[in-house]
Amino acid sequence: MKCAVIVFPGSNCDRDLAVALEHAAGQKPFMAWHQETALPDVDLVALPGGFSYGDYLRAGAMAAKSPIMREVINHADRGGLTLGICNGFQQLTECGLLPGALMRNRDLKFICKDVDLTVASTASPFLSALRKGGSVRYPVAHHDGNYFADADTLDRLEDEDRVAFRYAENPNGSQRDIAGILNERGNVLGMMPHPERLIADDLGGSDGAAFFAGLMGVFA
Amino acid sequence: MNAIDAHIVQDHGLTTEEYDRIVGALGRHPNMLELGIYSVMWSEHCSYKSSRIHLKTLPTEAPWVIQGPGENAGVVDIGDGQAAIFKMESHNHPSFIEPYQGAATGVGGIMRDVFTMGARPIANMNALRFGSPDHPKTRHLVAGVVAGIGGYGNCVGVPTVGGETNFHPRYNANILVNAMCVGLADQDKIFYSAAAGIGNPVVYVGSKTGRDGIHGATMASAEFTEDAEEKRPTVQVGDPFTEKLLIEACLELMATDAIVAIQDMGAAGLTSSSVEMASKGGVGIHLDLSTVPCREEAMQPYEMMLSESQERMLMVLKPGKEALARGIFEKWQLDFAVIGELTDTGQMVLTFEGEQVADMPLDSLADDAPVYDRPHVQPTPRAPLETVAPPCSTLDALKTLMTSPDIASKRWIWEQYDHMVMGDTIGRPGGDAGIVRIHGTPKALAITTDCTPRYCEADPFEGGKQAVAENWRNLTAVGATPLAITDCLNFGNPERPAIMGQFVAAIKGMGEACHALDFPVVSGNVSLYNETNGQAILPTPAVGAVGLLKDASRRAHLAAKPGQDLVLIGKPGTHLGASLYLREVVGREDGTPPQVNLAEERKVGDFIRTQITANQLRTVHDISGGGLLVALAHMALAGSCGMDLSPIAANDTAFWFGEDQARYIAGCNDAQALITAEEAAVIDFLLLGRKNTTLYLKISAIETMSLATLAA
Amino acid sequence: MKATVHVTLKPGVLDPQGRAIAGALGDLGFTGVQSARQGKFIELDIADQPADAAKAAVEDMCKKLLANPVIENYTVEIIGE
Amino acid sequence: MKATVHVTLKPGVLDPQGRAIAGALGDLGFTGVQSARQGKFIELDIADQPADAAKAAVEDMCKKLLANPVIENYTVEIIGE
Ligand SMILES: Nc1ncnc2c1ncn2[C@@H]1O[C@H](COP(=O)(O)OP(=O)(O)O)[C@@H](O)[C@H]1O
Ligand SMILES: [Mg+2]
Repeated sequence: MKCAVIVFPGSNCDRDLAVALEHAAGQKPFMAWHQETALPDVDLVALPGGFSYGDYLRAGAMAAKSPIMREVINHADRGGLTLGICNGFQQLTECGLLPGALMRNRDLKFICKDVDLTVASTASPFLSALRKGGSVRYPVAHHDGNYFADADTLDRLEDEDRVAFRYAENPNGSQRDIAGILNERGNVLGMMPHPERLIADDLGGSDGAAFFAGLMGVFA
Repeated sequence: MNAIDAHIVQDHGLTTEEYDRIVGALGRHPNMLELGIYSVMWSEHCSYKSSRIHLKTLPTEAPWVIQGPGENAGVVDIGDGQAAIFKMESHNHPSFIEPYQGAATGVGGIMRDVFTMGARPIANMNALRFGSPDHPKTRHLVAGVVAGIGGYGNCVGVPTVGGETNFHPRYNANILVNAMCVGLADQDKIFYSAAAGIGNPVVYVGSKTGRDGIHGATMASAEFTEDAEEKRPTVQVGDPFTEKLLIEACLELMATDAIVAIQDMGAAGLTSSSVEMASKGGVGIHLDLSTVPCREEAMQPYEMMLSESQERMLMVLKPGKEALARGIFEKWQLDFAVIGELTDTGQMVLTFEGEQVADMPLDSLADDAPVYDRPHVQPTPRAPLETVAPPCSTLDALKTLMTSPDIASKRWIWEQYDHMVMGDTIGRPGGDAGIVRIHGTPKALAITTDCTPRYCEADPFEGGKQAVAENWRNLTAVGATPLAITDCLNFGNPERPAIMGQFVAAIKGMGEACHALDFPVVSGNVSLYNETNGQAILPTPAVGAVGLLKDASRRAHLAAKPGQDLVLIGKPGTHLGASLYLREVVGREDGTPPQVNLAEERKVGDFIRTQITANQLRTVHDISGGGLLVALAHMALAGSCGMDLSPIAANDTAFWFGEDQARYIAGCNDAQALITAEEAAVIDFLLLGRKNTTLYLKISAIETMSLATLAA
Repeated sequence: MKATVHVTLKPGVLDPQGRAIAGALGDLGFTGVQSARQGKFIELDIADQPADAAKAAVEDMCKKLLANPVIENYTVEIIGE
Repeated sequence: MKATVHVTLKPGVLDPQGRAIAGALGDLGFTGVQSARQGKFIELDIADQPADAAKAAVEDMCKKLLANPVIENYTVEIIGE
């Protein structure tokens, strides 16, 4: 599987994500600088965590307007797999590929810890290797992870089986415990938790490795 | 320029004698700009005038030390051509005045000290001291400092993997915020600050200069009075996003062959960086201040030279490399300006709008700055403690200790720090030391910070020893080989002989421990005048340390596991003087602190480390504040694993709560092998419990407490 | 010339910061505060131009960057020389 | 009744957000933006009371919580019923 990781000024999980993808795919992802205007032909485009543009104004807002984002949107519109983790999720909502917004955490504090998630959908290549209703553990590390959308949007997400993950214990005030969502076609996934951080027992767990391996399996 | 009178001299924190010395060095009266430059260079913060002669006595060498004190940070060899580069620095006064920005810029500053030497920062630590939890200011200060440390480090993307947090009324008006950063570099790509090459360009990069923190360095060297609020406008605002760009840009340039010397602009910004680079290199320097990138209008030379705007660096480039360097900094959207060149005059010459505005001999600013041997009196030793009444209930006393501010879990703090970014954290906060892998290798660094101010107050010499020994012990407890330390020596007003006496004694104790444990000092910082209205902080020589795990798969963690036997390694507890038990349960701060027997420390520690690296032990915890029972409770809670300690049938307060040094607890599947090894090595030990599984901590037939109660 | 932009949360959007402010004010003893909402106030220095052109330009900035239409409203004011 | 509070950075205090906003607007092709400053805009619902009492109370809130006097200024407006 060929992957690209987009790097914005202020991204800081780009290397972590590249390591996890290489681990699973057996080849290094292409690292695309935000000012580039074309992407190589890849199966997966991934937007990493971090603080693009310092999270100034709104987390993800300025990155969503970067030149490369046109290409990311084209890739997603063509049905290409697109993954946004943490700051990447914020960018996906800011550029309109996913609905809703990520607001300041309920307690206003940055939160970094492992959280248990329920797999709420498997209706996506990202999730098909997981068990619906099963539990996975990935860490969160964010200040603005409080998912908000209006009630209609939330209902539609649920009706269309587009809630990917829910928090077992809501850490940040997200509506309906939402930790990750899909677009209509299921080829775009945005999630606040970081599967790339738990890819070895040495790091405290390997559910993240299973996530990426499952994704690769779909392409095998 | 204003005429300089006694009042202006005093406002610049200079004594009359110091002023006369300036006149002597210049052969004339200084102008305001020159006076400002002397005042920051000769401030306590930059010149170490009260501490320098004592710091010189610290051991700074070992075969693995590549660079000791004297550069931006210390450098140690970690094998395979790699180096760990680290330093700790204080940001006490700014954090008291504006806790968020003060702490944030402290983190930013220490990271710059590390990456200016060519290292990518891979871990941050923070050592914090606050006033009493019920003091009206404490809550606000804690919240702001913690948010600031997280706000900066999280954004830059460097994991904060540990630290320490104490509370004591003596910090009510003077909190301590000591930040440490550890970086990783290749040994053939380490950058130093000594300027060289007459005619080489002097280059300014990073953020623009504003009127931030003018006279911050002088402020940090002045005792607080109640009108501290009025000094507020000097606080600087940090921009972690720019710092992140600056790291990437500097490392990108460092990968080329363009830099002769580089130095961050820390306290006293452009002044101290340019003076230090030139004086270390034995050259002169000329700066044209008209070329300094400014954020505000009509900035004057005095303001530019004294500004403490953050996220700026100064470097000397090889001739002809300007275009290459400019390209890199512009790609990262950072300012880049050639602002001067090196000369052969030995003078610092400043021009502005075509006119010369300052001309000073560099030696007089740096090497020949004042040095004082301030009067100091030896601290009066405390009387040893008479017998201490036992508690009504040992486990209730334990519970009191577990919920006391210094011991209570600091999870609520470190969960606000990204401690996993970079994907190499294999020892998260909460353990004896933070552990980060050396990316892509089997190696890892263990990092800790420790100091026990209540011991230092009771006996600064023993306290200094203990601070170093506890760092060594914490690194050992995870299986790392201790390499070297950095420090932040936080004390009160050195012009008081009693305070100076504490300082001198603490350094003597530290030096003794460094020497005995082969644990040299490679960097550090001194923060004096931490006192308000004559009330000084507890003497706090904060120490941070780095150790190496050659094979990170062989390491230990403190969480007890069901089925393990528990063994005390070291002698049973006897000493309650200056203990947390005495303070928190009995309500007294009294007695002498426990003595560190350095030979014993080394023997026991080397034994533990050998066992871990031989893969014989994976569960280890050192015993520190609160003594044996608190250490056991930590192991039980971390592993959600109860313990039955009733067979040892102890009912001696000092056994459970004594803070005797050089002790560890090991958990192992079968104690026999460990005991045999201990006997062979002539190490004291005591089997504490066998095959533990319950969710209770039981210490006698009648005393039992559930882990849930203990954790609540 | 100058422009100011107020960005406020749409009614119905949960405002964690506003909620925290109201709570903290209550804790400080300010009893009369029923609720608080936090928005942004942005001041821009822009090139001199006719006021209506300026207003149109700044509104465009709001649409494209300064406000997130999913959760936020904005108002623009132009302050002439 | 309502009160509004504008909290702005004091002149001379570095405003990283404002700088980033100005930069991003430039990247989006809004060429005329010379600089941007970002502040807070807080709306409060408070108990009905005489306007001057309300103003004094809200100013007190600014001093104690809403603004950071070290680096920020504030202005208060009372909007009667
Ligand atoms: N307590 C100390 N122990 C060892 N070295 C020290 C100590 N204090 C200062 N130093 C060394 O003195 C030099 C100057 O330190 P400092 O002025 O804090 O650096 P900076 O210029 O980054 O502020 C550094 O090399 C530092 O490591
Ligand atoms: Mg330095």
